[in-house]
Amino acid sequence: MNVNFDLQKNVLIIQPVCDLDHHHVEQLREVIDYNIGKKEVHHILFDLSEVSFADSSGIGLILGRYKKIGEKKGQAGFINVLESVKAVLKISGVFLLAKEYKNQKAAVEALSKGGRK
Amino acid sequence: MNVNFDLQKNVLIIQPVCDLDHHHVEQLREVIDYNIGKKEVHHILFDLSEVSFADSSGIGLILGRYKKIGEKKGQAGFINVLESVKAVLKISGVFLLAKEYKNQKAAVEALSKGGRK
Amino acid sequence: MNDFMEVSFNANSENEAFIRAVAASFILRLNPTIQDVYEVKTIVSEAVTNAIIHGYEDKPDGIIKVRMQIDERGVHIEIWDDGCGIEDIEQALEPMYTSKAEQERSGLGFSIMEEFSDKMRVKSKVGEGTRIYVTKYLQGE
Amino acid sequence: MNDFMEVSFNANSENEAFIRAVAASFILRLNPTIQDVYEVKTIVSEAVTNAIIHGYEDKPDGIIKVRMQIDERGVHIEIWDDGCGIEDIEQALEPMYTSKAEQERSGLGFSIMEEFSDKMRVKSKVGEGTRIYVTKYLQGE
Ligand SMILES: Nc1ncnc2c1ncn2[C@@H]1O[C@H](COP(=O)(O)OP(=O)(O)O)[C@@H](O)[C@H]1O
Ligand SMILES: Nc1ncnc2c1ncn2[C@@H]1O[C@H](COP(=O)(O)OP(=O)(O)O)[C@@H](O)[C@H]1O
Repeated sequence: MNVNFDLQKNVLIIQPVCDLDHHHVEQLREVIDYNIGKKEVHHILFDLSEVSFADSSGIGLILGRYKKIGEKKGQAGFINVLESVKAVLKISGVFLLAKEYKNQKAAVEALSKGGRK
Repeated sequence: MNVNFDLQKNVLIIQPVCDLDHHHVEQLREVIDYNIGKKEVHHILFDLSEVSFADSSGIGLILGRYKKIGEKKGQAGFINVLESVKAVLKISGVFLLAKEYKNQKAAVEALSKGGRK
Repeated sequence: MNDFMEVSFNANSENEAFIRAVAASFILRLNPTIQDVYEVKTIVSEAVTNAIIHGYEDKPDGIIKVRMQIDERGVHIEIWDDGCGIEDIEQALEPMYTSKAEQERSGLGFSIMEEFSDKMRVKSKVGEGTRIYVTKYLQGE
Repeated sequence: MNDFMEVSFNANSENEAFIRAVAASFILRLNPTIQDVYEVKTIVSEAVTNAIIHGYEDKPDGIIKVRMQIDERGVHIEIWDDGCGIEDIEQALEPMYTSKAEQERSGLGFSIMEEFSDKMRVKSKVGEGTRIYVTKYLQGE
């Protein structure tokens, strides 16, 4: 599998282990949504430590999952975004919707208490 | 530079830090021969720890240096040959001319005392 | 230095990773920075993905060509397909415009390509295909 | 699976590393073993080096083409140049035969290609060029 999941409090940590391009995004979408659908999941956190490449298809995936968690009034966040990947994500403005956190602990702390306004 | 040199006793240790293909071999030959030419050099030891690829051009380089050190009645040896590189060297029969040693110490020990028969 | 390479392959999504590796290996001789390599990879990745999804609508027997030409200043890249073509290029270039929102396309492919390149030109004809021309100057060492 | 790719580039020794990277990236989708990848890289490296040194005699404006076709069992590789051609193919295939001993060629290029491939065929015509056809079955995972 190309993606690891972990649940911390009510935050689903999604760690893709592949390039976030069109080819891989097609494979990831379904399994991520299946996990987001579980009732104990209120928020999502993208751990991009194992993502060394992302393009606009990856942005599409992230925005789509942001929408999905929004249906549950949840929030999204990022940790461990490599510099080059960050450059692409910045163009998309996705950091206006989902914040990048210093580390997993801080992210889970902040997200688990929040809700979408 | 693509190659490191070290002199241990009378053994010149040659450590290429690049693929041993036609492109790099052309650049390496001259500088290696310059060093083999020094009068304190009696034998040569190829340390292939940093060579992840070699093809028949690399074999040509090795055989050529074997000939050069032969002009001085010296011997040649190998250390740290990766498995895949070994497969190519085996086809060439170069291990019949120059032995592979366990480590640098053993190689320098054996070569420095020897001479070509 | 004045090297070129041209590669053709089918419109299969496995080739997205392939073309990124090809582009990265080809420009290595210019001693690019890591960010330069990332941007060139992204440019070809976006254009090839578009050819696969939009140009050939996921029919993998379509042929995509990528040509790269290097000079002292940087790299010229052409990506072309013989697919369906673009009706309204101006609209296609708008940030966030996508004709395939149902596939979760972000509509940011062209925006990212423009952001990462120094010049970009799109030529397309409906029913004949699309060609993208990109120039990218590299910072080098 | 039935993917192909075809790449052309000039007869520049920088392209020896390039074609190895291209070949390795292309066959990745077959989940090859490390040794499989090494052998395919070696095959294309030998053939492209020969085209550069012998076919085009170090004139970098010569064009070399490499075509790879993948199926379930492995990969078919063609390498061709429009260079000087080979007069006596049988002699060329002999282990240790080289026409450029003064350049420290080992004369083992073809031997290594044969060793690492399952089938190899050489077609050549003096003044027209050379084509090498190689089939290599991969062991896969
Ligand atoms: N090669 C192509 N062939 C046909 N149409 C294309 C091609 N490339 C882009 N387009 C059109 O341009 C639009 C915008 O492209 P882009 O900015 O990359 O966004 P996206 O791929 O996310 O839709 C696409 O939705 C498509 O309609
Ligand atoms: N593409 C080619 N064009 C012309 N001659 C070639 C070509 N490839 C091989 N040859 C001839 O075949 C000989 C043997 O090739 P090879 O076994 O690779 O050894 P080497 O490259 O070390 O000489 C070469 O010396 C050359 O004369």
